[in-house]
Amino acid sequence: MAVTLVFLGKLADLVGTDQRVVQAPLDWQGLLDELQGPIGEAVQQDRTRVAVNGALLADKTALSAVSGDEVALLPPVSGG
Amino acid sequence: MAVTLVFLGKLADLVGTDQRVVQAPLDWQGLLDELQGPIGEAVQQDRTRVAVNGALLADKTALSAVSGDEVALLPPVSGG
Amino acid sequence: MARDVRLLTEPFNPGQFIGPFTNAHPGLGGVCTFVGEVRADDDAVEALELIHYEKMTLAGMEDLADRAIARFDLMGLLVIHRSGVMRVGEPIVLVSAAAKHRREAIDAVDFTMDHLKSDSWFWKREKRADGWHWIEPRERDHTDLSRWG
Amino acid sequence: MARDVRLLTEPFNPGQFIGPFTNAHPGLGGVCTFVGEVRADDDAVEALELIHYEKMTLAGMEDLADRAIARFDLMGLLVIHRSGVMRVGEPIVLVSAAAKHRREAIDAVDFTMDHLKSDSWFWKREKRADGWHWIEPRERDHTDLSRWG
Repeated sequence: MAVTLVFLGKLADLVGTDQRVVQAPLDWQGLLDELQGPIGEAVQQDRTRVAVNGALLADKTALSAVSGDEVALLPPVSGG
Repeated sequence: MAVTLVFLGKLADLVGTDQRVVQAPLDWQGLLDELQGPIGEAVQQDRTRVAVNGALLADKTALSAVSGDEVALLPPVSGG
Repeated sequence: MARDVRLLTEPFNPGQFIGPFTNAHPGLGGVCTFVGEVRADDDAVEALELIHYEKMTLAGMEDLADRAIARFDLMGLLVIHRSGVMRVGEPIVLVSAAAKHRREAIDAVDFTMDHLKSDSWFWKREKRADGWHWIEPRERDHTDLSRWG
Repeated sequence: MARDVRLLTEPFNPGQFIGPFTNAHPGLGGVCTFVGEVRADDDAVEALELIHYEKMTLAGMEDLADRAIARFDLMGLLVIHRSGVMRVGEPIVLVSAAAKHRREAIDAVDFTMDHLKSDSWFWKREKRADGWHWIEPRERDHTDLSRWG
């Protein structure tokens, strides 16, 4: 198994897909290595949040995803 | 013609009717002469308002009703 | 701006007014609606009666609606109030405001309800086992009104 | 306390939820309801899309409903939010609160709407002649939230 990355909102546009499967395990540095260019910059912005299996990380740089985990990259919400 | 007195809310209970026709013209003293006992006391209370033909009097003691007028005696409203 | 103010002496179904009111304002951002019913907070109350005064009550409601319209940026305002004898669960009042923005709609309903409840020409009495009892104004009503300056 | 929270991916008719919700709470004093629709403030907007995240959006709405219930004295709370593509005039959101007292019902709707609009997991984009455009958060949303401390 592997780790699934889920791109929400405009982040999906930056990568051209809303999901990508990557090698497990995955930490913050591994995520940045995976996401080069504009998406990498967007993910590093303070206002982009990260959740693992639906649970928001208080500190996204502490990311530590294992096989089977779903890692969501969440830009600022724009309301209902 | 004459002046019609209209008793609203609990004032109608005090007089046992919700309307009474009295002689025109009618001023404040004439009204008090007409309304003896508990109803007279209630009408003199600050929180009892008086309207002539649907228009509230700023000073009820300035009442000056003529033939055909409807004088309403309004206790405090109790809300919808 | 559509203003619809009604004083009803027979029971009404809020749904029959809310749907058409909403549909009458295409392009709106939001509709806020409050429906007040005869509350069952006291089993001893068998019925409630609201008395209105023909020459003043509806005119006062219309004046209140005009003040709400002047104060908030609305597309439409619907104000309906019952008079007469009502039982627990029957609607007494319906206020619905349509606006481009939700805050205007919600505040307009809040404002109109506060004034309807404490500053409109209705007198209320409750029927209990031992007969009818007049309801005095509540202090809370005046506090509510003071919120609007 | 009845809590009913739904995330819908198809169009809905507010009336179909409001009537049953009100009827489910006999003895209530009042029901406040807000319905938000896709606003027609810009003819250039052909459609609106709300994107949700399966693992977080509904759970976040349920958590918000619990906070509203903890904060206000309610008899029932109904929260419905659309996801997907919508056109002008389609309902996006419905919040309805039933309570013994009107202030609780109105405030609960106000609170829930403020948080739904600015603190729930939805991302929005608009379709114009030249394609889709993502909508950024508005400053006003944060001001709204700060009202609730």
